[in-house]
Amino acid sequence: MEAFLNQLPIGLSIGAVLLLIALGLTFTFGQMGVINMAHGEFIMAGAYTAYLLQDLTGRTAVIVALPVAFLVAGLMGLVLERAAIRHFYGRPLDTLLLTWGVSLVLQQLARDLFGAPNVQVQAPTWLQGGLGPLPYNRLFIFALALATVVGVWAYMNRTGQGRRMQAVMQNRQLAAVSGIDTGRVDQRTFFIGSGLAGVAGVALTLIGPVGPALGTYYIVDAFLVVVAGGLGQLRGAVIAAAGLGLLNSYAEFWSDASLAKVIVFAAIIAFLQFRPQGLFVVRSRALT
Amino acid sequence: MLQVRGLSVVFDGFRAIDGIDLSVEQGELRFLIGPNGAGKTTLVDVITGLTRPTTGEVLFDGRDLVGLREHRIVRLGVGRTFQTSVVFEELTVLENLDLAASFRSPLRSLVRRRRGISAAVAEALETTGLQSLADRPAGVLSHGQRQWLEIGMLITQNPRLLLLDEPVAGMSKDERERTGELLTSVARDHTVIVIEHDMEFLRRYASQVTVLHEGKVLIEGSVDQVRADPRVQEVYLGRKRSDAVGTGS
Amino acid sequence: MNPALLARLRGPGVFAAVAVLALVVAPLLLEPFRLNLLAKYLCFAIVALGIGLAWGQGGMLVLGQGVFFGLGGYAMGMHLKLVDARGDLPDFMVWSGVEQLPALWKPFANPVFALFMVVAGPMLIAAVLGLLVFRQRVRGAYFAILTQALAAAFVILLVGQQGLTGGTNGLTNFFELFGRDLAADSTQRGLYFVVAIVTGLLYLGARQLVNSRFGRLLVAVRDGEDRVRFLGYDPARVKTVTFVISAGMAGLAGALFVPVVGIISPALLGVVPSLELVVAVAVGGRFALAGAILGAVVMGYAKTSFSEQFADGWLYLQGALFILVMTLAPRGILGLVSAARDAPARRAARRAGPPEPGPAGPGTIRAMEEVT
Amino acid sequence: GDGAAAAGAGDDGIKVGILHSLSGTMAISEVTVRDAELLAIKEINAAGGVLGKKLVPVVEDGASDWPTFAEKATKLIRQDKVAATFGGWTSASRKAMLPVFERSKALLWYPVQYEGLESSPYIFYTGATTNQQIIPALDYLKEQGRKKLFLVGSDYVFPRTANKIIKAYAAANGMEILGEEYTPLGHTEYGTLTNKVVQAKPDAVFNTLNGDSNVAFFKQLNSAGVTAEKMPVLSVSVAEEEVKGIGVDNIAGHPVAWNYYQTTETPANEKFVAAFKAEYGADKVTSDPMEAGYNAVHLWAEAVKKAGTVEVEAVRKAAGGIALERPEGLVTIDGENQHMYKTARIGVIQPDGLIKEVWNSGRPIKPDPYLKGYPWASGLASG
Amino acid sequence: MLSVRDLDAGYGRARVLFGVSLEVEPGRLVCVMGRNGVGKTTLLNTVMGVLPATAGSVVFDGRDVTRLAPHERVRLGMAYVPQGHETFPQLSVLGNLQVTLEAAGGPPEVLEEALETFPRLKPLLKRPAGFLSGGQQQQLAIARALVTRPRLLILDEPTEGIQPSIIIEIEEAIERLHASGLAILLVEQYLDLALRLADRFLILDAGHVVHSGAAEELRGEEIHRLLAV
Ligand SMILES: Nc1ncnc2c1ncn2[C@@H]1O[C@H](COP(=O)(O)OP(=O)(O)OP(=O)(O)O)[C@@H](O)[C@H]1O
Ligand SMILES: Nc1ncnc2c1ncn2[C@@H]1O[C@H](COP(=O)(O)OP(=O)(O)OP(=O)(O)O)[C@@H](O)[C@H]1O
Ligand SMILES: NC(N)=O
Ligand SMILES: [Mg+2]
Ligand SMILES: [Mg+2]
Repeated sequence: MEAFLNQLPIGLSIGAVLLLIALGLTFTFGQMGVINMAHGEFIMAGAYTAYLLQDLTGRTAVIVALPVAFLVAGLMGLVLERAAIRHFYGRPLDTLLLTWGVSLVLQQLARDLFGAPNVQVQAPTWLQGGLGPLPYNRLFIFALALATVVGVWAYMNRTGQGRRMQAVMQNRQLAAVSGIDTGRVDQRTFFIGSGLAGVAGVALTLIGPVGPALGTYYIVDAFLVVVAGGLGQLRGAVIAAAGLGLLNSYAEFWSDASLAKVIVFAAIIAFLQFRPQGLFVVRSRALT
Repeated sequence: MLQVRGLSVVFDGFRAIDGIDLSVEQGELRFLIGPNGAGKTTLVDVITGLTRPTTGEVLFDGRDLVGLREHRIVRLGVGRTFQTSVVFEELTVLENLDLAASFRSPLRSLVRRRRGISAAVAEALETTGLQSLADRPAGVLSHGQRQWLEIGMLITQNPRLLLLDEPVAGMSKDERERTGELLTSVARDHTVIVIEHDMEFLRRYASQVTVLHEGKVLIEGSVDQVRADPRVQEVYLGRKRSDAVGTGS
Repeated sequence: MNPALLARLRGPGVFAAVAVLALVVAPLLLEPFRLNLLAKYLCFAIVALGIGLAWGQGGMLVLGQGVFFGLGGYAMGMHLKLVDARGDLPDFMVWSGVEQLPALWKPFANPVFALFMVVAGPMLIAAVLGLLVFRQRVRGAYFAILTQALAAAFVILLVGQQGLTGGTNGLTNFFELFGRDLAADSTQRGLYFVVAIVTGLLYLGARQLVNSRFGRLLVAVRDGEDRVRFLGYDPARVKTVTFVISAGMAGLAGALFVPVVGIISPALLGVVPSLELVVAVAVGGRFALAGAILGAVVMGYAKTSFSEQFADGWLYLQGALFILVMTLAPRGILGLVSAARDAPARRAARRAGPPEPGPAGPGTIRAMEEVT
Repeated sequence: GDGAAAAGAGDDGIKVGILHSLSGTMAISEVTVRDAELLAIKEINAAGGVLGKKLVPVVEDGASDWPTFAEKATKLIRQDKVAATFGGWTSASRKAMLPVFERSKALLWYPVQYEGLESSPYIFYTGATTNQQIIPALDYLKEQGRKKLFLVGSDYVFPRTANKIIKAYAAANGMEILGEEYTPLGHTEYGTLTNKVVQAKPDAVFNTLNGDSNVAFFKQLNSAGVTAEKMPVLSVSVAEEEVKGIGVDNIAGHPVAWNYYQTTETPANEKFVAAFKAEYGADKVTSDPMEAGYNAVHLWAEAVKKAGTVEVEAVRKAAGGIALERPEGLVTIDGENQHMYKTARIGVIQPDGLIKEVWNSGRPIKPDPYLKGYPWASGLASG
Repeated sequence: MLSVRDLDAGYGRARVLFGVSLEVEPGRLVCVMGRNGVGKTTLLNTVMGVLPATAGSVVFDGRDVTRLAPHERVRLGMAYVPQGHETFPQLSVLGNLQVTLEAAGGPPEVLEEALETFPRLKPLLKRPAGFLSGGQQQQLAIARALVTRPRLLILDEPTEGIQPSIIIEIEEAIERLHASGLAILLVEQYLDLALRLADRFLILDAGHVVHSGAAEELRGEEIHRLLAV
């Protein structure tokens, strides 16, 4: 029974991790329709940022790195957007291939810069230990995910920038003739989406490996969260992340890690039978 | 032929259609008018399976269409056009028409290559005046040309009931006339429902008119009856200069 | 000759030239090892052809073709293993602690059944999956991500069933193919011809499909699925049929791959190899079936030679290659070819008309340039 | 095929293949093995090469993809006509290459501990087989009184086979297996597994996870409060290199089982560590698979010298019985199964990231890939 | 105010406009007419910068804007209501107006003014624009253009799909705006409406200006001849 109950917070904390890695995608994928396979490598960049900062800051690197990684990954995203992605608006599926190429290059770059083996980011001492079955570092990730969601929500719905972002994504040409600088908005969207990946990367150093392959471990899950939640739907992403986290934790508890993954996938297919556009649907009367 | 009974559509608490009863006879050319947002398009959406009604039924030759999937309804002989015309931009005008024309052939017979142009398609090209554009992708068409293509596609399908949502919007005067003639001739052996805001067009081609307002049938009758109705003037036509609008010089 | 006739003959002409190249020149010039690699690329080309159909024509971005490739490959692999085992247990089962041949394996001893399953298995799975998701109107990115997850899940499932599937190792160490020594150069040469001919035939079949009304319908579904319903067609059926065909091709390719390469393992079926194939299609030019084949061969060759030349940094080259192709030639290599072909006409037009729109230009431009 | 090996000795040197994953998930481990092998080649060349010729390495990338290993092996054999190939890490890559080497009658030297139950005439196994690593590790745990085990492994052939052996051993030695869990390679979410382990309250965990998963596993285990004193986790695929990535904080005090550590005190090791650091940097560490790769090149060179040719069958014949003092101690090639006699060593991870030996088998153990010498294992190999 | 000289434009290889020139003087209303597909929308798109001009120039307020991006033209005081009642479908009606207002940087009162012009939008403010009826969307589209407080208003068939009484209101609104000194470039198919409103005409056929002149010149048979097939 205790083991069973323990799975609840474990599931939620898996959900928090999923949410954190998927949040940036609600911008780049949800808003812009860019299937950014390099998202995982932006996460990796965030993690390496924390690693590098260690030399300066010691064990508080994880905290200091949050804003820095946001900037670093955000800038990488910005460069990617300017150099390549902007030629691809309106062709979401093509961006997938392009960014996958970028992801390969970034992985190899990391391998050359930091070496193939994993590196270590030391967690702050005050994050050691835990509350019952929940380690403090899990709680930290939980809080970080929560704070990020609130921030993202406010940005999207309470600021003019957020509104402009939505306008551009819904009707690019109309936005332009309505006076919106679409290029600027694209850059900003991509910057934020990628920056959020960097933040996730910092958080992941607390619980996982920091190496060139880091991004590849999370990318599929991150997309699944966004898809199950409904593209660009923050609420959806939150609920989907929590749901998938819990499902994962209980499925693994009763079977094993491999089967749990298969179960999660089957559940998503089954779920899309009821909600083909994810949890929250963006509806309109237009035909597609 | 078409009977709509007790139809209501509620969107998030908003009643777009509020208990409509409507009956259209075989061979009728029925005009549907009403203020913006009266529920005209929604009504057509329900008939063609795009929107599910909250309550009510739609009988086509005695068969309830509610709950049928869109393509099934089309196969029963109900065709429509859209307020914002949608054509397949990457296919040529000819291919658009050809595809529309061959919807009754079984999927496997479609595997053969198209050779030549069927009579129906040739006729549609002729009627729509798009011959010179036949081999251009439909994406290059202007607004009005698209509308024509849509009408052409609908006609090649030879449905028993045609629903046209604002077919002449954005057309020039003589094009409106051509459309009017076309509809009149089609209506000789088909049943046609047309949504229109152009009163001049209405006056020339309509006999029976149904006026919707706030999701309800406001009045049904001849063009003159309807135009004379004070409620229609109030909510739809507007008092001043109501006649001037849409009248050619 | 008049230009119209010339244009009409160009397609068959190119096809014949490629056929001569593949069936006469390549076998004469290439050493067995290289010919074998070419056969491998052609196996991938068959998968790519299916992707070209589903994605290029039908707009279904299939990121999980590895699954169908794998189903075909495993069906073939199981058969070969059983033949080699000559009534005993296949080697990997012995070291996996399996004591009795699993029921699932038994029918694969029969070559006819195995060959049947090579295509029927993938097609069946694709049909079920396709009907489920397409009827529910799951599409676009949703479908893409879903197929990707399918690939991920499939690999995990395969790996987890070591006794049944050989786990991560997959199935390898085959000795004979229909009574012939698999490792012999003559067998491999024969296999190459089989693969090349199958590729050619499938290409012709797919081309026929694309040029038929069904092909036009498929494009219509890609561009306006909802509108197609109002023409009286069921898009779910159209998509499912296409998806099933592409799955069948992948399955067949997998089955050919096994004797050619001598191994089938989960590493070939996962997210990354599936993606690689899609990339290959994009690089070749996804709007034309020939582009899919070209892309698979070019990418296969590029991967081999890059990694042979620069064992350390070849990923840079590979990544750079398709970043470049995607940004500079978004319509792929074939797009470049047709652009070059039309260049004179275009220069004339440019003197009078506007510059080419960027890659994000109106979709209609794409249709006009389509190469089939 | 047949003439290939002889052709390896060209005028301008003898080509040898180096085939490891330089990209993909396994690059983490394999790159360093490649480095060690190249170091050995350099040393041999510096000493005049073999048969008066320099060794010329041809490096290929297996890309963490088994069919690619097979393809590159074919390329090395048929096109480069190498005299021998050193390569592979995962058992899956070895299984993929095996038919290639057997059919071409070419030589593969495989440097990593593995699950046994194999003995190909064209492969030399310089890493441990199960009776040189897994079984000594179990002996050690038994000695320590740790009788209730929880088995955690990556989902592939080595961990699964290792665990089968462990279960057979446990049944014969009065030990109890409280749980057996597998996670996919590259898995990084160990919350649930940790919960299962903690709830089962074993005396020790036997860890056959491979690669990056170890990092996540130890980090999450540590933050759940599991300590080496209460519940040691004995790993068989965590070496010095991995410790760095896991973070010493998370793993210090836990035991590992290998045949070699950077700290192993032999004259040959002093030389090896110094040479390696000189070549690749003072911050680099050495580990068991690296040392086994390094040994492989030297052992092969020794066999070639003895045979007087690089011809495969002659080298195979000559190799049997060759004994060299290596960094790990005396290594002898068993001519029968082409495995090595190796000394088993249990070490404990130190706060400085190195591993201190706490137990060894005292003498090199005869390799027994099919565990024929262990009655309790009789059911394992035959199926 | 707006001065278009020898404008060429088209799509890819297809050229649509051939040397179109037109002039909109301050406070004037110019109406572009022509059958379907002659290039009216193409002309407006090029004036607005949605489509690049391949030759010729667009000068607004004495400034050459030919190479400026659409949003920059909006900032200079040009506003555009494209054909086909376009909206930001997932933003609410209010959101549609706000986003334009913010982009243009106008004072919030303008929003009120725009809503006064189309009071029927008021009860719909919270509804996603994608759910509006065609006519409601068109009203929203015009309102959206108005919140940028333009000095030149470009309208492409603004009465398309609008009920008669609102057409009258729109007509009145255009009249009022015109009277208040706003310059307007209008594409309109309703001849009589155009005739009542316009100061000058421009008739396009196959991408060429076939006639232009003052409204008075275009009465009677002449125009039918020009507009007929
Ligand atoms: N999905 C929906 N959610 C909410 N409201 C909707 C939805 N669809 C339509 N409506 C509303 O229902 C009403 C009727 O719309 P409909 O499109 O049927 O009007 P219409 O009569 O066709 O008008 P028009 O002539 O302007 O095209 C409108 O007020 C519209 O805003
Ligand atoms: N995206 C495009 N690509 C290629 N050609 C196009 C494109 N859009 C329009 N055209 C062509 O340009 C010509 C002019 O189109 P435009 O839309 O400007 O016409 P219009 O005068 O506005 O017609 P309407 O009254 O129907 O709106 C048409 O013949 C059309 O075929
Ligand atoms: N042989 C191994 N560790 O896979
Ligand atoms: Mg309507
Ligand atoms: Mg127009």
